[in-house]
Amino acid sequence: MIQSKLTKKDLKSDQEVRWCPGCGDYAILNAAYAALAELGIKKENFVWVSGIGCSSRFPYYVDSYGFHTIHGRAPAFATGIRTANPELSVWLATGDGDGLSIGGNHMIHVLRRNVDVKILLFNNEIYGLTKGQYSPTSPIGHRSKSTPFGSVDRPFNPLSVALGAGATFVARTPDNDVKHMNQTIRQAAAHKGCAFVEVYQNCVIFNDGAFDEIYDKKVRKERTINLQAGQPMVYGTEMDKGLRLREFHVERVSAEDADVWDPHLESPAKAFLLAQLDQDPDMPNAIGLLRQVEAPVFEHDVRRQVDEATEKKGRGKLADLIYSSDTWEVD
Amino acid sequence: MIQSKLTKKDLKSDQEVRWCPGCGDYAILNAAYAALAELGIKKENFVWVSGIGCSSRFPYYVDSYGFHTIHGRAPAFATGIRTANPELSVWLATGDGDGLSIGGNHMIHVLRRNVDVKILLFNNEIYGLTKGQYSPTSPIGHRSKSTPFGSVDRPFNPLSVALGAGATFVARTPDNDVKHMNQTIRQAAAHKGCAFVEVYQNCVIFNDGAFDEIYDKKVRKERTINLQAGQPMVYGTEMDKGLRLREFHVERVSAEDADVWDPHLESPAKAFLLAQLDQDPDMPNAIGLLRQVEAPVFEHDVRRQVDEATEKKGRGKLADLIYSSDTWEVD
Amino acid sequence: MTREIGTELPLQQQESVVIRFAGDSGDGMQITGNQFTGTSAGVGNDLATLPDFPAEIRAPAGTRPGVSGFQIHFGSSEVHTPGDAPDVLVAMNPAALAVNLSDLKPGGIVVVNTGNFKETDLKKAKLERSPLGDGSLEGFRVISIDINERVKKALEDSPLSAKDVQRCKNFWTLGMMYWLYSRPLEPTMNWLATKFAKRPELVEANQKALQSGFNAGDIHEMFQGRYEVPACDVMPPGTYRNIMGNPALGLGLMAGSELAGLDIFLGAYPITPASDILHQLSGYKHYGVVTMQAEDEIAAICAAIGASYTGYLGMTATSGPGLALKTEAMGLAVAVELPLVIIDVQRAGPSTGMPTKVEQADLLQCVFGRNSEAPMPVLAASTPSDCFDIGIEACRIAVQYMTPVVVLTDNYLANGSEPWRLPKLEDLEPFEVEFRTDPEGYQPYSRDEKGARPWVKPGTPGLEHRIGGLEKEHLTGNICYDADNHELMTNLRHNKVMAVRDSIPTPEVFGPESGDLLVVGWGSTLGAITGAVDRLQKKDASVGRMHLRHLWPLPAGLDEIFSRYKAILVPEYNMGQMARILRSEYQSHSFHSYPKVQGKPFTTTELMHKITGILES
Amino acid sequence: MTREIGTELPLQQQESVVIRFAGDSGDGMQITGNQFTGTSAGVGNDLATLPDFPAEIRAPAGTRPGVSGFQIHFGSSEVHTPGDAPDVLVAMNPAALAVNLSDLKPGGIVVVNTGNFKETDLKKAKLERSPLGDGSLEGFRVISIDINERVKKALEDSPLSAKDVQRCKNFWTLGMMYWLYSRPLEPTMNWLATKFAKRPELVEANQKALQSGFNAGDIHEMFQGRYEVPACDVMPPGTYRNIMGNPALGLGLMAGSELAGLDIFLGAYPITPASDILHQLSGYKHYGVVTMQAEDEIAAICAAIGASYTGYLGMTATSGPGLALKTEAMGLAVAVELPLVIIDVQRAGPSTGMPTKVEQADLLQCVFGRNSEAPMPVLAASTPSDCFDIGIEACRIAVQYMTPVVVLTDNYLANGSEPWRLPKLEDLEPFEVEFRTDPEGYQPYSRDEKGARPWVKPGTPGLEHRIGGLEKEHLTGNICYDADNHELMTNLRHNKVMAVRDSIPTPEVFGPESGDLLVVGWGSTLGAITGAVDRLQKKDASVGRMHLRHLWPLPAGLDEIFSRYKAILVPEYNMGQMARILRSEYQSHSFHSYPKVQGKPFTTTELMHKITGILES
Ligand SMILES: Cc1ncc(C[n+]2csc(CCOP(=O)(O)OP(=O)(O)O)c2C)c(N)n1
Ligand SMILES: Cc1ncc(C[n+]2csc(CCOP(=O)(O)OP(=O)(O)O)c2C)c(N)n1
Ligand code: SF4
Ligand code: SF4
Ligand SMILES: [Mg+2]
Ligand SMILES: [Mg+2]
Repeated sequence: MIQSKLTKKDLKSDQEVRWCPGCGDYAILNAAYAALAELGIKKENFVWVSGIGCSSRFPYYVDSYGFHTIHGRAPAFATGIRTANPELSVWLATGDGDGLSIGGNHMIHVLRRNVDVKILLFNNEIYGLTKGQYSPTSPIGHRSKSTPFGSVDRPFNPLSVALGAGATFVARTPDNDVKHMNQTIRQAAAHKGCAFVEVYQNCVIFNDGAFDEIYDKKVRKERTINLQAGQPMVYGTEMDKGLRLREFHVERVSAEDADVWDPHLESPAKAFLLAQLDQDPDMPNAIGLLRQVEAPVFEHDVRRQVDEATEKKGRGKLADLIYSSDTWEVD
Repeated sequence: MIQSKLTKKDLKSDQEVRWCPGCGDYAILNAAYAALAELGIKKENFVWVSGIGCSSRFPYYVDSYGFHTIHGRAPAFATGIRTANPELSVWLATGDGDGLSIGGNHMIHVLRRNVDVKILLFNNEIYGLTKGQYSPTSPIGHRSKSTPFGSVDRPFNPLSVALGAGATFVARTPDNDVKHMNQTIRQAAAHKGCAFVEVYQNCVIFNDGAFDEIYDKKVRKERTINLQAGQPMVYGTEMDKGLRLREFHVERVSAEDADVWDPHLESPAKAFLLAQLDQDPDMPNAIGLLRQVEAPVFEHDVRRQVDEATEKKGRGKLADLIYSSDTWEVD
Repeated sequence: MTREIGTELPLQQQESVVIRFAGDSGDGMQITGNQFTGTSAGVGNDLATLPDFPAEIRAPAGTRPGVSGFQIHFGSSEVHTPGDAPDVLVAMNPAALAVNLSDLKPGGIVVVNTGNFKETDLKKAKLERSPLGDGSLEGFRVISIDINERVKKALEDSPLSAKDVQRCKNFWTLGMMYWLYSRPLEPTMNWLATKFAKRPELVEANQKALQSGFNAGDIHEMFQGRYEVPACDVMPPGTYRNIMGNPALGLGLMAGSELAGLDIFLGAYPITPASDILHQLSGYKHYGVVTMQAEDEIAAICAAIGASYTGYLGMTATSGPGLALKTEAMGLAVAVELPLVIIDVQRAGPSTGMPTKVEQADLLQCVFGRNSEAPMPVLAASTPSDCFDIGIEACRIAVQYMTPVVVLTDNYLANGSEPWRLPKLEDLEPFEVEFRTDPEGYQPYSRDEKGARPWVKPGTPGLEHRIGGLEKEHLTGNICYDADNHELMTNLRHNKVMAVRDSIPTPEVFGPESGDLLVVGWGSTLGAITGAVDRLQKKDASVGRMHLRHLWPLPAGLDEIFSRYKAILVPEYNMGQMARILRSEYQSHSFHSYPKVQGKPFTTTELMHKITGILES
Repeated sequence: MTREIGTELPLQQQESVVIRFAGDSGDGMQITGNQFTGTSAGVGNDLATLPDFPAEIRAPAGTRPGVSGFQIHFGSSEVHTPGDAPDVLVAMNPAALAVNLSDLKPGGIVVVNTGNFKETDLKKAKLERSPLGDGSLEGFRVISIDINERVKKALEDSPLSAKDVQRCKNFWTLGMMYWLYSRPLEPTMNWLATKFAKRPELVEANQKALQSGFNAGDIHEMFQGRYEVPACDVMPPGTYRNIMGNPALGLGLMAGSELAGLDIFLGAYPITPASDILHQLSGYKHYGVVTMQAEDEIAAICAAIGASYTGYLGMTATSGPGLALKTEAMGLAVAVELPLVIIDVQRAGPSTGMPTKVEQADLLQCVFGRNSEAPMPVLAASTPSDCFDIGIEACRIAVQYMTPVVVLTDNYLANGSEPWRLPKLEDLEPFEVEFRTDPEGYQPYSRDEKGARPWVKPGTPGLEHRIGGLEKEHLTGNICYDADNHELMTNLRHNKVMAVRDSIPTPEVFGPESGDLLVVGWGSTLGAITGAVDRLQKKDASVGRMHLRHLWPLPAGLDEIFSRYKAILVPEYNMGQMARILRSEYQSHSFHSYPKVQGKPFTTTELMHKITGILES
């Protein structure tokens, strides 16, 4: 039901935005306003769901329906909402702590079920709201309030976790590239099924510059590669470098020799490999669309069963249930 | 501290085993007795931890220390136990419901942290103890008590989940091959770090024959391939078939052309691809050792920090803490 | 087909009888019990039943853990419980005898299948000697029959294999019991014909076995007489069916949702003894019911709250350990003020405890077990069929007050059964929900006269708003840290829940209007309390009884009622949780707590004993 | 360095003063407050402090949500609370003034930095007009100073940038307040020298600002006189330090583990206001402390139980919503009977609520909020420094009784500070744990005279055994579904927890031995109650007070004490949770509940008012 498009302003709620000045969340919010406005969805049909964290304040700032729930559980709420009413466009704002620490299980299950919910995971590699503890995406050795000697646990790669769980849409986007965010959000919206978007997000207060090595203006062209469907995998300040996959190895080659990227492959193994380039300082980090495939969507099939049963048997009557099995009369 | 080996009998506890007659769990228990006995570990140094489920009754039957905890949380208990005392050989028995449904988050986190715990996940694609509901590993369309019209959610591939979480040891073994189980359990024991072993386990009561298509005596040689480090990837009744990896595709070839399997690759992408062969009815299912790499072990580094701090500053004195900062006298 | 022969044997009338069928899990005792139940209901008895499942899925055949039991209490006057001690024990093997004998009434009848008392059978049951020969059965009337042999003979001509023939044992036994208690064979004959319609050889064999068992009694081989338990004449007229608590609750929720004009979304995670509610509702798809087996209890309740948010009637069903996991989300449901029905089928604890045993010890958890002040109504069903009414009541309160509501039942209610007089659907009062759609003057946290805030479906234009777990400003619902507002909101939430009191009746007192003792119960103790108090009242004891179905808030008028009795006795399956609540609410009365924490229900006898003790002191 | 000039101004003695420093989050008000505190402690005042952090991490500069405050109450007699209404408000900008002015005592002093009252500043604070000119400040003594300008002038010669110069404002203000209250500059001068040792230009600038502020007062520019609050002579002799509740608790746990002879394993998941305990203990690695930031609260407690199982002293620290998640595992800890310390730093709810505001509403959750009967001791600290003692007490009970123990504190204790008289370590009584190693006659569920079962470290040869959440047989610990055993075990667990009562003192009553009213408090209400009751006692009111630190089981002797008063008042930051417990335990007394649910503490005044009301009625 396409209708006259919204403007960004239509989507701004009357609540004062309360993130720290300079926080990457502002840029994400702005990109979202712009992208959502263009979708042709009525604003009353958006539902933004979140857990707890700085990132999870997001719903308050969008003038649609919103539910700021409890820490880590947003995917479960979103599943209930979307399954109960598949007319709604359900979006989820979460953090690396909310979505991958306490909420890791709901996250992998919403991905497994392929519930049509669009997930933006604001990865700032830190707990912002609780003032600076390390998170499951913080690199080994990260000194934080709770790890004064440096963290010792290996971090998750959020995209790997998502792919391992069977995600049908996986993308990554940096909070300092509004255009890229906008495009990624719109791709997520267009996907039929659960979309997982990791946003590299800068927390100016507790983890400032966490991604500077990758995405600072000075280095971004060399340190990121933007994967786009059907496009050669090229990068570099002059767009002269490329990647090629050979025998399960990613090779750096010249742009001409770069492979063309296909996010629609049946096997997620290639995306899995590319998601993990961030381990290698000599490689560009993959951003953009890593995976997008079609698969059964949970709530569609749930509703199909309801519809089929109703069609076959007719809408059930309470009396039939109650007066069903062996009854007898007393008079 | 190798010492005179135990016998299977030493490891049998005095508790009556209470699984259903014919349950695959018996075979796993027997394989475990045999494998554990050979490890040269004193029986008092084993700790078996479990959650809730048929499979989670396991600890009662091993005459060592054991902790039958609560549903889904065994990895967290095991992490505490092993981190507090890295001298102990900590084993975890869990089910597809316990370990991947309610316990999914703890599972991915224990794998991420690479805590040296050996995990046997009894995958029977069903909830046994609660009498037959579908599980997150049940195939789509599975009719169970809670899905009378067939399940609609896509199942997890347990090995993919583990690899996505960063597992350093991943293997699969069938409950109807004692020798293979025994070998796999011993490989897990030898690994330095967290070992994840999926055991195909038959629940005779609620999901009998779930794996017959793969591992029944009649078909197993054609439908499974046993991955072994440094060995060619061959299978078939005559061991005449093989697998070869080309450009992210797995190809069926003759035994001579088969690739040699290397579970020690830095990237988990290849293991990821092979773990998912079970999706393809024309391919053999991978059993055996899919991944084994070295990585920092959580509890070692935790203890290293404690030791280093103690070495550097000397064992802390309570008085120093209490009388530390600005004090003044009142007299 | 059922020849009325043997009528020359003395026929003794009995007011009520308790029979326990016990055998190996494989012996079909549940079917036997259910058939006896159906037939007895058909002849007009009042009755109550209780199965006793083994804790293991399939314990090895013949062992004690493998024993499966089914007890039925049927009578010509009102029957309140499945019965204390059985009058008759049917023991299909040594393990069944060993496990159940101690419960049998002194002088009771024990029917033993001697065909299963071979050396190996005794060994499986961990018996050194056969109880048939060692005096264990002294003081009972023992009927020893080699049922194995009888069935074999009876089905000599059957095409069935020897093993399959033996599987007809239970119908042979049932036939014999039918003879003994003068029940007709038709209902079971018909049931067999339908059940095995596709396998006529099974119909024939089982029908033959049934008839042969009946005849075996008939031709005086074993019994000195037979009994008759006439139809119960105090059962109110109506259409009845036999029902267990779990399915009755499921139907109550269905009825409640229909009365509210809503569809159900049930988010659940399997757990004994609540799983059957999920199983049941997942079969009701053509009623618009959506069920979801979530990844855990937390996701289950969160999904249900999400569904309520969209305008569904969200529900979740669990047992104690699962409820413990839901408490954080329950607090959120209180904060966002959405309807939600939370079912807790209690079981014995703490922790995993004894999942198949009865307890009522989640009461305080449900009333108070949340962080901060998070009040919500708590209801409890008192009989299997009352589960239906409580299900409706929970839906009503949830939608009328925009609040989560807890329903407590237990193991004993869940699996116990009794005749249920079916309601006339047109008598059920609807409480249809109206969703707010008018943007004019809309405030997310305005309240109606009940204290409920408006319910708005996302997708409604012009009413966009945000909710969440942070404290909200009165009316606007905006995040608000103001001190006075917080106190106001805390009071508004509290008052709203307390106002439920205005919509519930003061419970009836049965017995003297005032007197020495009032027995106050809640939940599944109703049957036992009724039985005990009724009997004592017949002996003119000054004791009344009252049963609570609304546990929080407690109904109005209790204080006044309590003041009419010298003392109040509160029997419950916990360490005195309701007694604690009553003491804290009604300080000026004298409450005696009567805790029982054995994983099994009160017997009428022990309750009578306790009451008499108090009355005498 | 600090010239004692200006002494010719009238010097007025005051018994106690409450100052609130308020400014933008970037203005350094916490440092200012802490310096004033340290200096006041050094001159021998008794004191109590409370910071008031903004709810947001970094709200935009100059806005109301960005205001950060710090209140100090210091005196020459005993100080019980951070004070009700401030005598002096220091407001660094319009937002700080707007947010805090209503709290100021009538006739109080307000110091305003007029340098920040430009049009844009007012706008950020959402003020239409300047409160300096619109009569808002009527009734107060207003000291208007352009501190921005003053600092600029004072540091004309500084090499610092203009922006950095402005960052010295708080020290200039502090200097002025030092002058006004006759405090020495040395402590802060020294602190600055150490703090910025590596940046001498900062040392110099800030010291200069401090001195200049002091001089500004000195040269009578603004004040008619200055004040002196002499040293407090009722403080018991000893070594003191100023401490907040969270660190005191951390130290208490350290001391407790040392007294038990064990190492600590803390499993925690960050949550306001409990996270600091994790931060603190994670710095104590050379004390053998292992800390683990788990993936969630459930994993945190489970890992801690696992560690306890190996012989560590397992602990976990959280706040209400996190505690809600731990309840299932707490039940397991009860069932397996292992020591565990569970800390709940309470905050306002329900649900996420108001994370930075105080409440005591998790009491019932902690005492009763678990499935089935799962009793465990619950303690509460009553002052910041009492957190230390409660930490030790929790360790003692946990290991002596082999039980999980809950420690309740709250936001107000956690961040409030007071002088702590340091214990002599040799006075602390050890309670060293002995692990069982002897296989001879070992039974996992045998019990000692306290009811505790033996603690065995895995790895001990010959004592291999299994534990778990299913009901266990008495002594052997084997799984057991027996009815009588379940009742026995339920009672044993209950009695063990109740037996803790034998090891705790009856709380002291302060005031008349009997009388009209006893005020019973628990937790952080101590200061306010003490202040109010003391004052009324001085007026000869018949009111006593008693404070509970052991909430479950309650100490012995309460019934007798309660019977000596006509009425009992229970003030608490919830809807009457302790009052409910007391009513349910001690039925024959008259308890008045005095709830306050505003996310902020009682004032002495409102408590006095309430008490007087009851005394008069
Ligand atoms: C049950 C529960 N546990 C803990 C918390 C405290 N808490 C709030 S947000 C948060 C983590 C925030 O980190 P992240 O999800 O990365 O979000 P960010 O603030 O960095 O955007 C925590 C631990 C809580 N609110 N509820
Ligand atoms: C908190 C909680 N929720 C639910 C249960 C009920 N429960 C026990 S085991 C189980 C699942 C068992 O399935 P799985 O882990 O696959 O083990 P299996 O029995 O198949 O070996 C469930 C749902 C429980 N004991 N505790
Ligand atoms: S703390 Fe970090 S993530 Fe949170 S609002 Fe501030 S800058 Fe953003
Ligand atoms: S139910 Fe299934 S998994 Fe459980 S013991 Fe029986 S056969 Fe094994
Ligand atoms: Mg974060
Ligand atoms: Mg299973």
